[in-house]
Amino acid sequence: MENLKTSFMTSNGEVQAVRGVSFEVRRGEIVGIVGESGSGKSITNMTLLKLLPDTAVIKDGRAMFQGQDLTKLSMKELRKIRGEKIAMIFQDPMSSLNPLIPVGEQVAEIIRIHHSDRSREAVKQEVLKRFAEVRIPEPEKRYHAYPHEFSGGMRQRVMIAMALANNPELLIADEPTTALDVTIQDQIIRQMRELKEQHGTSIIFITHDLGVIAELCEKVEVMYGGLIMEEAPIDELFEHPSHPYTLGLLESMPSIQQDKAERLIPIPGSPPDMTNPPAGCPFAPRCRYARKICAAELPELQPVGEGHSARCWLLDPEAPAEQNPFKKR
Amino acid sequence: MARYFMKRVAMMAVAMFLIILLTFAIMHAVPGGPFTGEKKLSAEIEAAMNEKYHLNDPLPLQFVDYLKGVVRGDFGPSYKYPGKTVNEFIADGFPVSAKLGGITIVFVLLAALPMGICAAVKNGKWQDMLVMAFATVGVTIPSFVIASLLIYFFAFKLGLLPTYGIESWKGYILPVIALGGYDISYIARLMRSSLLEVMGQDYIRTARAKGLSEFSVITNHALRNALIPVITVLGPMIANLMTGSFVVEKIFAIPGLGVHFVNSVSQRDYTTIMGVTIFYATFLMVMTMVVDVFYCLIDPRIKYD
Amino acid sequence: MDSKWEVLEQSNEAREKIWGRNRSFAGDVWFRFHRKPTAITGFVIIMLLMLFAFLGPLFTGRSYSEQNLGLVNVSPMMRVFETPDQSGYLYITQNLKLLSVNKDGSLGEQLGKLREDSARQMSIYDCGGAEIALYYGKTPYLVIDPDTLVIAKARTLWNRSYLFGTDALGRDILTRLMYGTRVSLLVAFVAAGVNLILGIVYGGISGYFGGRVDMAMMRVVDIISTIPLTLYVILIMVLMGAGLQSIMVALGTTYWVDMARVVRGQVLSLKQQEFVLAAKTIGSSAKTVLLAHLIPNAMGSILVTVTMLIPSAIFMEAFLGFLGIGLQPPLASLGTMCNDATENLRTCPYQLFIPALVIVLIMFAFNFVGDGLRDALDPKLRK
Amino acid sequence: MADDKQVLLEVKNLTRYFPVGRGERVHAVDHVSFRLERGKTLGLVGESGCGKSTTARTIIRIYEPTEGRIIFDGQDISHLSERELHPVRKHMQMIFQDPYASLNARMTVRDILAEPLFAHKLVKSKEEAGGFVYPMLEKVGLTREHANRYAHEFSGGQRQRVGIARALILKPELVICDEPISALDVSIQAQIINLLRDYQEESGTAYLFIAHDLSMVRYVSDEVGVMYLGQLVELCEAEEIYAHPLHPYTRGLLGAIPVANPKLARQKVKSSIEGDIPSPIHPPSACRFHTRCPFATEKCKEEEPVLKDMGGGHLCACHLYD
Amino acid sequence: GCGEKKSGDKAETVSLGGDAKAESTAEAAKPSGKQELIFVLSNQPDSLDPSYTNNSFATPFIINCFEGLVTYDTKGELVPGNAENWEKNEDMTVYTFHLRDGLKWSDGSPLTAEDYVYAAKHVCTPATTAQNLSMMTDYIEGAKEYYEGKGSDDSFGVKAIDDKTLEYRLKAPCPFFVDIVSTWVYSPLQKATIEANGDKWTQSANAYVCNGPFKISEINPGASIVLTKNENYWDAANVSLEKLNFRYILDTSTALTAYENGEVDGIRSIPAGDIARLKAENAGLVVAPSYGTVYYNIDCGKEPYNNPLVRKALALAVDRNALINNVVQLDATPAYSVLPPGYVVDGKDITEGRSDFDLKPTADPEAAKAALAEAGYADPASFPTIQLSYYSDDNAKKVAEAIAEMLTTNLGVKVEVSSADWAVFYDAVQNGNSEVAAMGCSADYLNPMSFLPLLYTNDVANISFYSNPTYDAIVDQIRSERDPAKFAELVRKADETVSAEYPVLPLYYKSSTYLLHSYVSGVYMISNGNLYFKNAVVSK
Ligand SMILES: Nc1ncnc2c1ncn2[C@@H]1O[C@H](COP(=O)(O)OP(=O)(O)OP(=O)(O)O)[C@@H](O)[C@H]1O
Ligand SMILES: Nc1ncnc2c1ncn2[C@@H]1O[C@H](COP(=O)(O)OP(=O)(O)OP(=O)(O)O)[C@@H](O)[C@H]1O
Ligand SMILES: [Mg+2]
Ligand SMILES: [Mg+2]
Repeated sequence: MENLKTSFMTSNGEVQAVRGVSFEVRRGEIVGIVGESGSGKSITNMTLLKLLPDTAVIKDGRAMFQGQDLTKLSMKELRKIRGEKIAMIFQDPMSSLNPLIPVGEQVAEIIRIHHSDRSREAVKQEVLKRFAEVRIPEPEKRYHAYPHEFSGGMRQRVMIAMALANNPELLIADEPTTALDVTIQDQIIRQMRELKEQHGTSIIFITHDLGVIAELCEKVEVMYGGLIMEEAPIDELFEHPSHPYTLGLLESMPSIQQDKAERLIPIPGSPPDMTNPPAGCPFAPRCRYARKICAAELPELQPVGEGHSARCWLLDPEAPAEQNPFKKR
Repeated sequence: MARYFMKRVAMMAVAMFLIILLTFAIMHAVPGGPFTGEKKLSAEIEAAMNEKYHLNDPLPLQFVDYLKGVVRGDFGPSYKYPGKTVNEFIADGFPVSAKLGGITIVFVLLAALPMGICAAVKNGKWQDMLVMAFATVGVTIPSFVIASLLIYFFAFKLGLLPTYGIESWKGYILPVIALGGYDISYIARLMRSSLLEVMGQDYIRTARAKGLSEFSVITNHALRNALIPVITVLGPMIANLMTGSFVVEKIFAIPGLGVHFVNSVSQRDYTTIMGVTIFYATFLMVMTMVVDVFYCLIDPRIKYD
Repeated sequence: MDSKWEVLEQSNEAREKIWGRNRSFAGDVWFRFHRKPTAITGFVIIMLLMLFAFLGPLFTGRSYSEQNLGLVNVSPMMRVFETPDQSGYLYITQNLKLLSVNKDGSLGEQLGKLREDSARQMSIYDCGGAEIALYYGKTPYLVIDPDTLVIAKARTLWNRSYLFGTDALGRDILTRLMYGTRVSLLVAFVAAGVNLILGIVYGGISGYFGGRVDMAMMRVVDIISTIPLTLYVILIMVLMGAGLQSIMVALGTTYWVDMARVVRGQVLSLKQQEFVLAAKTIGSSAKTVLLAHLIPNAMGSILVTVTMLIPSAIFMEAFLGFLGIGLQPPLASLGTMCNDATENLRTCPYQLFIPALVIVLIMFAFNFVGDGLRDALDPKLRK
Repeated sequence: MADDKQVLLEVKNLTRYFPVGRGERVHAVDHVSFRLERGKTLGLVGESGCGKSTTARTIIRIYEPTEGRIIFDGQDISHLSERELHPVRKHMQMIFQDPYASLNARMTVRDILAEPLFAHKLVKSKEEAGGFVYPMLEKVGLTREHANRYAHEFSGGQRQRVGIARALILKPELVICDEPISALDVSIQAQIINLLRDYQEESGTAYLFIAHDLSMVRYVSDEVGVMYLGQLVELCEAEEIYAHPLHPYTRGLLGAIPVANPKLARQKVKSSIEGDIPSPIHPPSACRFHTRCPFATEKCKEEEPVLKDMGGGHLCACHLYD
Repeated sequence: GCGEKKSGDKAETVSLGGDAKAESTAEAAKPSGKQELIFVLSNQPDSLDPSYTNNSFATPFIINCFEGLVTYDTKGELVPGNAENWEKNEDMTVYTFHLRDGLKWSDGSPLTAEDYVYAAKHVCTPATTAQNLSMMTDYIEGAKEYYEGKGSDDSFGVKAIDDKTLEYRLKAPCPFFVDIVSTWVYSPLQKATIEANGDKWTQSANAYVCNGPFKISEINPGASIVLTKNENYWDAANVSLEKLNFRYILDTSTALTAYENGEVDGIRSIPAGDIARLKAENAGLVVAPSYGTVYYNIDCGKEPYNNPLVRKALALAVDRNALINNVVQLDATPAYSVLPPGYVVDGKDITEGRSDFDLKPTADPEAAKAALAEAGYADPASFPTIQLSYYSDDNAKKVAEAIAEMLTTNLGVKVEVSSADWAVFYDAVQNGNSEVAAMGCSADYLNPMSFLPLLYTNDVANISFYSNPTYDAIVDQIRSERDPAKFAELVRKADETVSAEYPVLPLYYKSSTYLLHSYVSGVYMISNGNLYFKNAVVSK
């Protein structure tokens, strides 16, 4: 994915939701995307499959998938990829399933679209197999049930079964656990891991919970204000966060061993308004270490280490060392 | 569910009682009686009439007597048309109105749904504008104006279609258009907005992510969901169309229940007013209930209990 | 050291700054409303119609009741024939009389009839001493010279005395149209106003208290919507006397049920929202909760319903006119004007077309405004 | 335990059922009892639908309790009428979960904050209200300018702060926080938590803190109660519950918490819970957790465990420790 | 003028006669084509039972399906119907009718004098609720007592002397009783069908046993009633129309379109605006004066309308010509009295040469104002607002509006117009709750006595609440006057007496209209507007 830019044309002006995002996902890799709400995580990924609302415009960029630029494909070609090679799981399992169609049918449909040659029975068996795989109890019975008869966790499992139906090569999971309980969330995370291990599927996992990222992902992209702020392998990110935002995120979370007497260190302020993105670094207004240049100019993504890069002026070779958390080491 | 509907029927009975009571009260509060004719009747005849139809009884007694009849399914004799019973009037007029109304409903659905779908799919394009302009005109012109204009152009200027009556299939064309004009527009608009709403839902995005073509997305996923609000308005609409429209029936000389009812009001034909009102109210309630059943069939989430 | 590396001084204000312009809710709605061309068009049309209706009569110089029985059913576009002396024109009226028309298109007198020549299918009139004949052996009718049978030269002229023609009693349609629009708008607004108050209060109470209260109140609504309106209207007419006030009362007292249903539905769903619960836990009274929280938040649906209700009130008034239990003459509404014209549709179609067109215009305008409002009020479009 | 004077809120056998037709009821809260001391925080955790919000809302009397008593500041408020309740409301406030739904979008922040003042007749005019509103705004980190803004213009974190300001402006003795941070970004959550803690230190307010983020609950609470399907299954000191969880459900819950540290995460031995929460309309008999409990025995299906002191004020309802 | 197109020197001319229609020759018409007609009626009758109804919409059915003792011919003159001839006693209190030979009911059973007796008794039975009861009880000896249950068959004044002889004994001398007998309450009824079917005998084609030129063959409720030729009619040989479909079309505009499209053969109600055109186009329009008056009823019992001068002022302020020519657009005669012309005695209309009561076809504002001033209202603005009421009807509305405007401009008074549906309106008028109200009156039978009771003190029909003892005395005299010439004289006197006091505001004498395509001949209308189809011939 290279320099992807997507905007919304609204009556209040242009909302620059994604302002140039580039990253790559390797085969069998789980990439996590974390970031503030509204930072453009979902839009970035929806741009890949052009599942954007009508008001959205892809302004620039390429999305290469197995040598094809997804942004240039015709709808017809794109449809072949959707659901077959790239599948998506959405945040809200409550509203992402059609309430009027039995879940089994909804899963069967995705198989039928891409394998019109299979018989009804074969498709059904396939669906039941998938249901068993995602541990839906009594799949036979559940096949004809409607979404409303399912709990949230079960629905999300149906969504996963649906996404997996055609063994996609890339799975985009957009906050699949946010709406769920911790115990269910834990079940889903384990499912994802199994998935990667068994099928070698690549996964883009979007969340704003660093805990989930820590448990699941191999590589993390940190987004803020429509931009990637930091990209790093998982351990690297937690050990050597190289962006004040990442740093802030890590600091503001109490760990299970947190000393109660200690105050949490919050990131002050509120996220930027994407209709009027700041000229400089979008994080600058909230940054503890901000310099004058931060407010004036947007920094470039700079390599910090092996597969690790960040977008911050403080990493600039010229940057002074005092009050600079990244120069001390 | 059966229990639920039982309860509803019970509630209907209560509502019906109040409707009867209220209509009865209003009817008797309005001056003029069933025997106000072209000429003033002599006192003795008026007395004989009152005697014959028990109109001298105290009103509460009349009401109770009437209710007894209603419970037996007998709406009593017409006061205005001696020898005719209200049941006969309904039996004469309702089939006519119902047939016209039924055809109109089919026509409305056949015309409005595709229009609404087309407008929603082509949201913002000229097709949408066209449908919406048409639909706005449709809800705009009173039906007596539409009916007059239709006759003026199709029967008078062009001479293509019969002016009155529904003796042949051709006779149905103009009344159906005049009758359905408003509803077509209304349903088309409703369908459009409801489909647009559904198309913005998350599960439509899911369907697209599956790789479904836009056509299948609409037919398999959006339509059924979008139909739900349409179905809710269908109940009262069917009841209204099937029980006849005064305007259309008058202008096209169709012997339906609508004309009959309005005439009975101006003639103060007490029993007919009551009978037709009860019939209409019952029909309306039953239709609403039927629609609820359909609702339930279409939407598995809805369980009445 | 480079100044760009100076520490950026930041205030809390800057961090918490809200970017959007400070717009009140109404301001926000107006902002989105006025960027929609159709909505603005609708709004402008309504304004123009109001001007037309309320100020127009000052300029026509005629009253809506002034009759000129000599000039009944004169159309706005007249097919006229030149007089023999070419000093003016002659117009054949709908009841087959000859009317003199001045050069500039203003109307003159009816000609005196000399005799009827039914054998030759003509009526002979006296035109400034000369004889002129109205020949009706052929449609369209002609003006001919009774001796030579020469057809007078015909042309079409705009009626200068009555821009929109006259009605069956020789009244100026334009002026009546203004008054009709006024009445129709008045009916619409009053009905809408009563609706707003009654519907909101009723629906609000029903939804807010819920349970049995709601159940009972909604049954009442069901009942009101099934009692025969005509009967009820007649009763009102009898009690209050026929006229505008009765129509308004009749519409106002029965037409609020839709609004009540809408408001109730909204209140039912809103009252589960946390801000309403919050108001309750704060200790706000039921009145405050209803008036400050529930109703303002239901305003979107309410306004949209109102714009839909206005056309239906105009419709209803027209229907009452059709039943003959509408307004008191000589006052006219657009509905009664249409209805009066249907009988003469064949001879004077303009009498129907003109008011019908105004109705269409009003409805279009309100629909546009309604659609615009709906979009402007849509919570999904707001962040 | 603390002497009675220190007890601000006592809940005894609180029960709330919701009728759902056909004579069936949702057992949302079933015989829950606990105490909360002045100036302390009681955390309440549990899965979605276990009755946390219902407990909170019943205590603050948005819902009528079906059974049981709520004693606030020595006064039994469980069946007071709305009018009698009015003075109590001043001392008991609530912060809601959804920052978007809990503020009226049609009101300015000033009006939102002034509403409680007017409701309790603390002020008479808008100007007077300003004297309370501006300091409060500043306390929650907002500025005077924000007072003129409409709620819909704020970001989530800002809104939640407005919600908190509204709850605190009456200087209540008890604030019920129903998942005040669940809907917020991680970067914002700390702001809110700090705010609440600072205020508690300053004014000695007690909190009933509801959340499903266990690490956050541990951080803010003095005591923690764990709920499952409408019942309290474990209740004790915050540190203790994390150090020595007794109830199998608590253990599972703790095990399911994602650890925001990849190294630890990989080491973590997971003892997670399988399956879904059963329906609260027909909750399982006896011990409600037996359907998902890895240690369930026949007894668990037959006999309902009661909340017992397992030593050191650690209450737990489980047959494992009989 | 500039830019005007000159179409050469040669002027266009019309060629006459080219498309002028051939004169329709009614007399010579030979039946050809299907002898079937569709004739449009604008309203449904409440009942087809001649013993019950007084509804004018029942007329086409009853007069074409029933024939009484006497009937009317094409010239509108009274001629023998079922009765071959009749005689009256010197006293004019006993009328004896002799029925024709071989009279039969439409079901083939013989019709005898007994059927007339049965009918009369049926009318005089309270359960029948005969709306025209007084047409019988006012004249027939013992009828009222019979109705009240006090009389017996013997005392009842209608008797069958034998199968073919019928005798009516009257309460008082009545010179115009034969006119009375022409009304349909005097129709015969078949006992068998009424006893078998009760009230419902008029509801089905089979049960509707009648004796006129047509019988009912089909009833389509609300839509139409189809009449077919009655083969058992005594004069069936001269009836050529086989089928007569009376179709209801309530909307006059629709009906006219149907007529012009050739979908129907005739219609009864015609939109006012089209009359001039239809007449010019020779479309088959028939306009004939009918024995009736259109007027505004004035409540003479009320201040200030109890003052004849006030009423005179109103009458003077109305421009009847404008009303007739431009508003109703009908060929009609301005009216100055309730009593219309149309009753001929000795070859002379009795109203001929009567006074115009100072009224003119056009308005006379000066005289009107003067009359008002004389009544005490020198300043018309001080006159109380006139309440002008009318019933919901397009035509009535136009007339009311025009009159209101005339009164306002010509008299300078304030007028408030109000409408109500018929029942409310009529109720108000009957109960004296109106001031000036739209009204019309048609003759029940072709005799001035049809109108005179309208102003007779305390008569049911007197809704003007007018009272004039002199007039009452004259009317009493008229009721028993046996000499036609004297009768005419008295009627004139009564008219002069009463009209000089302007008890009503007369507008114009009624005209009846109908449209019938020229291929139909032989249909005739008599002066009360009744249409007879028995001689109709279709020659297409
Ligand atoms: N339909 C839309 N119209 C206008 N702006 C939109 C629309 N959808 C999203 N945006 C804007 O685009 C930006 C990015 O949105 P996106 O949904 O990608 O955020 P996100 O990172 O997924 O947030 P979350 O964590 O809340 O899901 C936001 O500022 C949002 O306001
Ligand atoms: N008004 C109501 N009517 C019927 N059932 C209700 C109502 N409110 C809550 N419930 C039910 O009561 C049970 C407890 O709900 P509650 O909201 O207290 O759970 P919770 O623990 O707060 O969950 P969450 O974490 O999702 O907020 C749920 O099963 C819920 O469906
Ligand atoms: Mg997202
Ligand atoms: Mg909750």
